[in-house]
Amino acid sequence: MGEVQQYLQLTIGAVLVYNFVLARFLGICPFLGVSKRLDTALGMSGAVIFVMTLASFVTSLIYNYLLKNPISLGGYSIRLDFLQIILFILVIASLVQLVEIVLQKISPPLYSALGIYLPLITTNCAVMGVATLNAKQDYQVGQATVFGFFSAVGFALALVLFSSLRERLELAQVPKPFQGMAIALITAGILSMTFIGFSGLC
Amino acid sequence: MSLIKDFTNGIWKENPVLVMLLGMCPTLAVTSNAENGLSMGIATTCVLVGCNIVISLIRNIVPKKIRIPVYIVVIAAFVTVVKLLMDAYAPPAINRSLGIFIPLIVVNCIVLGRAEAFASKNGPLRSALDGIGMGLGFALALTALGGTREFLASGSLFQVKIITAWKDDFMLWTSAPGAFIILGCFLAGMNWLNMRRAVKRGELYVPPQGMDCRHCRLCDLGRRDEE
Amino acid sequence: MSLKLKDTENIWVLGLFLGLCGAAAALVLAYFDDLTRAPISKMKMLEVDNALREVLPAFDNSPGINVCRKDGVTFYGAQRNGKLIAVAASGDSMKGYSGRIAAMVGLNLDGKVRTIAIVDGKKLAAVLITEQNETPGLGTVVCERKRQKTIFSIFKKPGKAAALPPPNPILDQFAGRSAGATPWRVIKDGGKCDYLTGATISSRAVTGVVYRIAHAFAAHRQEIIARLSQPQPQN
Amino acid sequence: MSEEVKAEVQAKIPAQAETPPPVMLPKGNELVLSSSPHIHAAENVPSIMFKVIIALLPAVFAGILLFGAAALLVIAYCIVFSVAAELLWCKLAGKPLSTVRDLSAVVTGLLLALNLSAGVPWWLCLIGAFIAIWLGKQVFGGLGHNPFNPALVARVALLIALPKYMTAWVPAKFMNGNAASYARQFFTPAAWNSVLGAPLDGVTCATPLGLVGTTAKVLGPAPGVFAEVANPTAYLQYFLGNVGGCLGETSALALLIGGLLLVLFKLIKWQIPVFYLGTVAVFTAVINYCFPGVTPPALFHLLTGGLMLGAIFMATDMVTSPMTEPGAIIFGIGCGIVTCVIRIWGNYPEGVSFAILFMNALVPLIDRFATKKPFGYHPWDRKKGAQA
Amino acid sequence: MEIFIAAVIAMAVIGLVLGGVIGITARLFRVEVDPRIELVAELLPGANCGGCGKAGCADFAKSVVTGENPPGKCPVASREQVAAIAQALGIEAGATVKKVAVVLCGGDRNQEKVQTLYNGVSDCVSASLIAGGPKGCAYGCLGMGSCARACPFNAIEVVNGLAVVHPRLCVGCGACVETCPRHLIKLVPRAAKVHIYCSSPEKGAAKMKVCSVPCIACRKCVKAGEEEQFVIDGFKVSVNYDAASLVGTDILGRAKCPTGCLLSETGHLKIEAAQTGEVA
Amino acid sequence: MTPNNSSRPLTFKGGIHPSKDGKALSRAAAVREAPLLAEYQLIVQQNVGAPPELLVKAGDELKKGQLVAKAGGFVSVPLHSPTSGKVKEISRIPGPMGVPVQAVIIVADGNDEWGELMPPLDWKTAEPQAVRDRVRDAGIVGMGGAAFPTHVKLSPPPDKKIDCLILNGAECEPYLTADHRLMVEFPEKVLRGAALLGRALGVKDIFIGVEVNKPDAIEILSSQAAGFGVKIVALQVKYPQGAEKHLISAITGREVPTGGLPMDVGCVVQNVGSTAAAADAVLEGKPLIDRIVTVTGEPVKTPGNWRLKLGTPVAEAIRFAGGVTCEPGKVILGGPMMGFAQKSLEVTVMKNTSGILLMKKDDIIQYQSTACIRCGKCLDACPMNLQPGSLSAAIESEKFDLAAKNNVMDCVECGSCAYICPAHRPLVQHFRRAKAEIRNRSKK
Ligand SMILES: Cc1cc2nc3c(=O)[nH]c(=O)nc-3n(C[C@H](O)[C@H](O)[C@H](O)COP(=O)(O)O)c2cc1C
Ligand SMILES: Cc1cc2nc3c(=O)[nH]c(=O)nc-3n(C[C@H](O)[C@H](O)[C@H](O)COP(=O)(O)O)c2cc1C
Ligand SMILES: Cc1cc2nc3c(=O)[nH]c(=O)nc-3n(C[C@H](O)[C@H](O)[C@H](O)COP(=O)(O)O)c2cc1C
Ligand SMILES: Cc1cc2nc3c(=O)[nH]c(=O)nc-3n(C[C@H](O)[C@H](O)[C@H](O)CO)c2cc1C
Ligand code: SF4
Ligand code: SF4
Ligand code: SF4
Ligand code: SF4
Ligand code: FES
Repeated sequence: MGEVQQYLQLTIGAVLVYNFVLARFLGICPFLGVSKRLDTALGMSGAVIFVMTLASFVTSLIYNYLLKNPISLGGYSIRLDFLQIILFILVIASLVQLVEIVLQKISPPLYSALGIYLPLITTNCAVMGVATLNAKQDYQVGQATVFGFFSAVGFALALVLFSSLRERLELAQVPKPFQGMAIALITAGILSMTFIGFSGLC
Repeated sequence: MSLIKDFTNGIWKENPVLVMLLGMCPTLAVTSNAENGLSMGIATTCVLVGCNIVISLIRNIVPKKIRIPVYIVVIAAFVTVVKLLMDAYAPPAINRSLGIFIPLIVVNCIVLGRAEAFASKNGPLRSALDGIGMGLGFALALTALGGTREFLASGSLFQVKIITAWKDDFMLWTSAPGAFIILGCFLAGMNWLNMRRAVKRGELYVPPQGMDCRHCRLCDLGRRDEE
Repeated sequence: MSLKLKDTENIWVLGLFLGLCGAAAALVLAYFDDLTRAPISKMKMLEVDNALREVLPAFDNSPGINVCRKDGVTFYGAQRNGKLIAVAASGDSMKGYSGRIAAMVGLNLDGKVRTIAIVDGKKLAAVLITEQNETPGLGTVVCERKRQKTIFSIFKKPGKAAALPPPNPILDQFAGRSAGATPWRVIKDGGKCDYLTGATISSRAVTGVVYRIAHAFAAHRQEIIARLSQPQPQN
Repeated sequence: MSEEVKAEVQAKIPAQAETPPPVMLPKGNELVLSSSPHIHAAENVPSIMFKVIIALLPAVFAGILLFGAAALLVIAYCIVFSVAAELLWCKLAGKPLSTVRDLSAVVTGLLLALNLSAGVPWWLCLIGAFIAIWLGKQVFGGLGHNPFNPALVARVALLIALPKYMTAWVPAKFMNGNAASYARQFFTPAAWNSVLGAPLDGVTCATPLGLVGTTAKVLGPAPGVFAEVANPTAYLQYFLGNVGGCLGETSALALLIGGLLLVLFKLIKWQIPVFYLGTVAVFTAVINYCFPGVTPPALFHLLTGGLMLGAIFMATDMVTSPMTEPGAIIFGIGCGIVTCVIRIWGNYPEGVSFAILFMNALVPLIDRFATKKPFGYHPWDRKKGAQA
Repeated sequence: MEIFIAAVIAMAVIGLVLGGVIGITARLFRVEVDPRIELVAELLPGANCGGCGKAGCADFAKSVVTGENPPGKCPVASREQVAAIAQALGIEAGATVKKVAVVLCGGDRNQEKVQTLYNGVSDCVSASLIAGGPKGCAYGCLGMGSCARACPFNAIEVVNGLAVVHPRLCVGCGACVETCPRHLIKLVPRAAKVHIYCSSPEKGAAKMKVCSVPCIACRKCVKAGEEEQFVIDGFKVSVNYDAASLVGTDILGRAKCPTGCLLSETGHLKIEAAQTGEVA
Repeated sequence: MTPNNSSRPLTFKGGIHPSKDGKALSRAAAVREAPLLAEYQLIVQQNVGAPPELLVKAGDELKKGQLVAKAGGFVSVPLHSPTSGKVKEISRIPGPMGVPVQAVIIVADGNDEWGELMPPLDWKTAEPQAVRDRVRDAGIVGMGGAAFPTHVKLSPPPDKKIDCLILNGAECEPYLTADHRLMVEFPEKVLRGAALLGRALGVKDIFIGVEVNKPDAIEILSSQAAGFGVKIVALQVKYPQGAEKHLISAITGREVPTGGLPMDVGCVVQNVGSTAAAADAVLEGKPLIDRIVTVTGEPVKTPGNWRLKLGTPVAEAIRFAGGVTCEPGKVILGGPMMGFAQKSLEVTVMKNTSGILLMKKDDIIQYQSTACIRCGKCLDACPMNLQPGSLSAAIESEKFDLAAKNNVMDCVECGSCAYICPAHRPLVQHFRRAKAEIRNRSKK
């Protein structure tokens, strides 16, 4: 029960209460940039879920076995935690590229659907953010992977909702100065307001 | 002349936050008050200037094919240095409120974007100026945003109560929704100004509809979205 | 798209270059790590130190170095000239409106909650909430001693009053109290402690955590005093 | 046709022929060209909004009856400030001021007032009205374009911004069963608080849901803990509205009458309130049965908090709810689930506002997928038909 | 000291490992893409106007590389851009006769004589579907700007109820041509500077009833011009844009068009300006 | 096959009840012959499909009923002279859609003298093919509004099995009473025509659908129907009950697939007027040269139903009805729901002109349309189950692809949605535009 409950809390927390975009402000650039149409948003969501889960897994491996505790080597005890940022970003960038290369070969349709989003993910706070948060909260590899997956699901939920709202706003007669990004941000604000209602769920 | 332009470019005309809509996460996350905004702006400026200089120095020896990974390494190194220094010397309160957004400077599109668009093509002096200008633009925007949010919420600026009669904080503006809404209003204000100027000049002004990727060619998403 | 390494032929050369860059970066970072290690650990101490300074009288040792844990409460001893003069304790409660509330309380050696000063006839208790997630503007009112600078005060000379933490009626009511066997309760629950209407839960939690600390000290007084009286290197 | 033109036409007739032609015919270029249809139903937007106001009157009267002059003041403030906000925006944005005439600002203001505690200060009404009209409605382009319910945007914004004011409740005047002193109580300090702009103090009470939330937090789940708030006598009070709470939400009776009127006027899809209330009933009943002590019985949930007001008047706002009937069903069920989740497990004692706003955000998606089958399509070749 | 060594080793190893993994995968999963498509797409203007008949610039780039279209088919690209593409691919540039749009109607609000009350959507296509729209002349410009909205380059302006093309802005993509329900817009060679701004096939007298600047087919211009420079079609004369020598602006003085429908490009712009008082 | 036997009037899903049906103005007015005019302006193309080929030129003498133009193809019908006289000229006159159209101007000689008629056929023995040919030669097109050549509908391709003929006597348009008067005054013609067309199609089931607001028509038709093997079906009063897809749906429960035709569900729908004209053509050999037109509206002095010759200018028709008592603000060809507003009174009566409606200036809705408030009334009203509100928003932002994806092409332009819309949105105009644009694009 305890284990299950813990994971359940992790899940609800990541998706609703501490939503990556709306509460934690991570991954705002793709959230704003790739939300003009629902189908692109879906594509991006798929890509982010995939990469974030994978990145959480790999970076938490590195964190747990390389950075967290000093390594003793031939009598020396060596701390490498200051390499966290540089290692994480390198791993993420390489991962994204690997995924891209592999996808292009084994599934061209998937590649053409997701491919264009992949490079954007490298400079996406959400992926780096989830890796950093995993380390900060000292999650084990399993926890980290679950957290990564559901954080990405939270990102996807926000993105999909937001893009469908923006599609509707396309048809609205928004006052000139508010057109484009301004109204999108205000909509996101109200969306984030609704997510505050979930506070306390975990 | 062009040096001055390099410097001022980022402050208004190509302001990374208000015009190019880059680096949105820290922009929204740490601007609950003016002080945090300013601190984040300074931290980012340091990284930006340092990276710009180093990258413009090594730009001719880096093989084209791996320039992006190399830039990322350089940036990550600078970010780590800034983080270590902040851990060591910055007041703990500020350190806590900036939280994980210091490590996240590493993925801030502004830094990589300027490295790729400017520093990799220009000498160290101009690159440094560009970095300072962009960083200052970023810092100014963040401070203004933080100041606005703080003032609207409690009538104070830099934690100093300006309107002493203001008793109950209006928490909306310092909360997450407030960040989005105030930034949205900022952009609307920018659009309004630009529109008025355009009307005076007899031109047509179209408010930016999405992220501006002109300066970051990492991906061609911006272009594809328009199709 | 430029991230794609299209040319796979001289991949090893490129890899080597990248490796070299990484090594260079690592070198620099190691240097900075070395440079900042000491200041960082000092900075980490500083936070506890600041809290201790708020709730304890002037001391000349480093209370953070020698601590004692009892019933989930951490005790710090303040010494002057090698003699224990007061004790600070930190503990927490999970019963806040949004979870954890942690407090640092200064205690006299007799187990009473310390009074820092008397301002306008009101006692200022040595109670400091160090961690809370209560609803801003509601629960936080119970917890906060926020130093509010105003446009006027920054031009005034910082007098004595400014050095003191601002009063908070809910926290200050504990000044001079010592814990008995029955837990403290808020008036609403039939006890004697004041609470803030509309934030009873937070008030309850704060009352609870202060009692818990005071009670832990009362229960293990001798032992704690003995432990913390051990001589310590001077600051 | 103006008099001059008529005169002009008449003047021309003798000039053309000595004897007036037997019939008068219109001149071609004075005819109006417009698309079919050339006749139109009588209903228009102002009349719809007017009917909603009528349907809200029972709740308004109940609110004033229960909470005294303070309630009347809050209602007046909210309506006046909403209309003022609308006028001001139109003026600044260069829109025709006539949009005020569609009465939607009045409805928004009224609903906002019903969502506030009686005796909130006047400036809170002012802020709320501006948030509702400007942030909730006009930035999106005005009536019809807003994806979120304006009154609820304002309510939730105020809840986040000023929880102190938004969680202090005035007791209903009949609460102590002392009807004799009613007249005296009608003008309570709360009314003065509202005028002077002071926060509510001293006269506050808890809402049933607030009590339940506190109980659950303090005691943890235990069977029987809700006996005090969930019993037949209490239910009758809830039904009549004799409890603390927002000034328009407490009287289930008045709201149900209003709902009946709305259905009679054919202004709302009955599916939304029915499925909303139904979902809440089923959900809470199941939880109450399976985990006794976690939450009170279903009837308690139906009668307390803003559920009735939300389900009947706010979830049904046509602008922000789905257009089709299947969509309305999904919307109602969604609102119900989110409401229950927040009420039972969340920090907030009440989840109606958040639930409706959350489902508002889902409306474009619902509208996209819950569509009617167009005439002449077979369910399985919808896609094919769409491509053709 | 050891920390330096360890850090350097760690980084170098990880750099090498990552580089190696990517390198190997890249080799294993190699996919050939035609780099020329990207190249051509880079060189195209990126306006995505559809003037080439393709879904967008990227689509057009593909068709250029496969040889389906010559690069010159892009109406927006400058001569230099087209040449650059052709050179890059080593192919012919293709036809590059630059065209420009012109609205063949001169009846703005001051020239038209009959106008009905219209209550409806302000859009030419919509209006034309209701008894042909409010305008007296069933062939004239409705002035509701459908073409202006369709133009991706903002080259059309509706002034005083008449659409006029700003030749400097128009790139000749043809998006407007399709839109006009009255079929008034024509793509003509850029060199043509004189047009007959009337498209009504009605008899002269009928046209005069509704408009003050119609072409009444008096043929003064035909006589003043050279052979084949004009086309006579019933009660309407128009400029022959396929003529070997296009008619020049000098015809204006010689022809003495009695109604004023024979105008130069700038003349058309000025009908407007004069009446709205913008140009002295 | 029988429509379900309950005594309740049948109907379809959706639709509206216009509050003002205006039929009282002319319901009781018996059909009157119009006096002869000096000049008729006969528009050449009066049918959907290929334009007829003109056979006359200026100066030609014509007899009443004489061929003026011959069919220009299979989907086309000939045109006949409405009276005897002389061709003045072939010219262009304003058409009902605003664009000038070719017309034959005939100066009447005042004799109104028939030329040679086609030989009458016996209604009991006429061959199906002979009926079809006669319907074509008489120039009969759909008089319910579409002007689609009737003989084409009578010649379904062999792979389509037709089992049901439905006569459309619904006349759901407010104000119009032409079909009503026809059914009341000439029930025999309608029934004979029905039987004839039924034979031409080889069907057993023949229905006449009539809205219950015409009880006299239902009664008189029912009393005689048995002899012709025709069933009279009472329909609920609801607009657009007369739209063929919904008529079929009401009577047979079948749903014509999108983009399909009635014959896809084994039905053929004919207007009662077309049917009566067919009866005239077969039994008397008379071509289609006149039709019953309701001239009505509040401004009209004596609203009523007239038998008007093709080519009668609208101005003259109004004159027959005594002119106007007040100045009208709108002149509409057809009914108030689907008719076309005119800007000129020179347009003339055509084969599908069922009514001339004048509206008072005060009754005209000069709509000030506002944004859609998403009330969903249009969704409930639309008989095609479309989503007019969202469609119009898409069209307003010129997103025609979106509109096409949401089936705007299925809209029958009935106007129910625009009638009901509380925001007074010009929905039908939007849809006409979208349909035009989309058709344009697909042509490309
Ligand atoms: C949005 C919201 C936030 C709240 N935050 C707190 C809080 O931080 N601390 C607290 O004690 N009560 C908080 N409450 C109030 C509790 O729900 C409960 O009503 C209150 O603690 C009981 O106090 P009372 O007995 O004075 O009514 C909050 C209520 C709401 C609606
Ligand atoms: C909305 C709508 C309403 C119609 N109403 C009638 C009507 O009332 N009577 C009628 O005869 N035809 C009506 N029609 C035309 C019929 O759909 C159909 O075209 C006609 O009955 C076929 O007969 P016809 O070819 O003989 O005209 C209507 C069409 C539409 C789209
Ligand atoms: C292009 C076209 C082809 C048609 N072909 C047939 C046909 O083969 N058989 C038939 O019974 N009706 C045919 N119709 C007539 C329709 O069934 C219908 O009567 C006509 O579209 C008018 O219907 P309405 O008045 O309801 O709009 C055709 C109509 C059109 C426009
Ligand atoms: C049945 C019905 C319910 C409504 N409910 C609300 C509401 O909850 N909140 C609100 O601001 N306006 C409401 N309105 C008014 C109006 O729709 C609202 O101002 C629009 O959302 C503004 O675009 C309602 C209108 C109707 C007809
Ligand atoms: S005016 Fe016409 S041809 Fe010229 S650019 Fe605009 S749309 Fe293209
Ligand atoms: S040219 Fe054609 S599309 Fe343009 S405004 Fe005139 S009528 Fe409309
Ligand atoms: S006009 Fe079209 S969309 Fe409107 S109700 Fe009729 S069929 Fe439906
Ligand atoms: S009837 Fe009008 S307002 Fe209502 S949904 Fe349809 S278009 Fe919108
Ligand atoms: S700053 Fe761009 S994704 Fe966070």
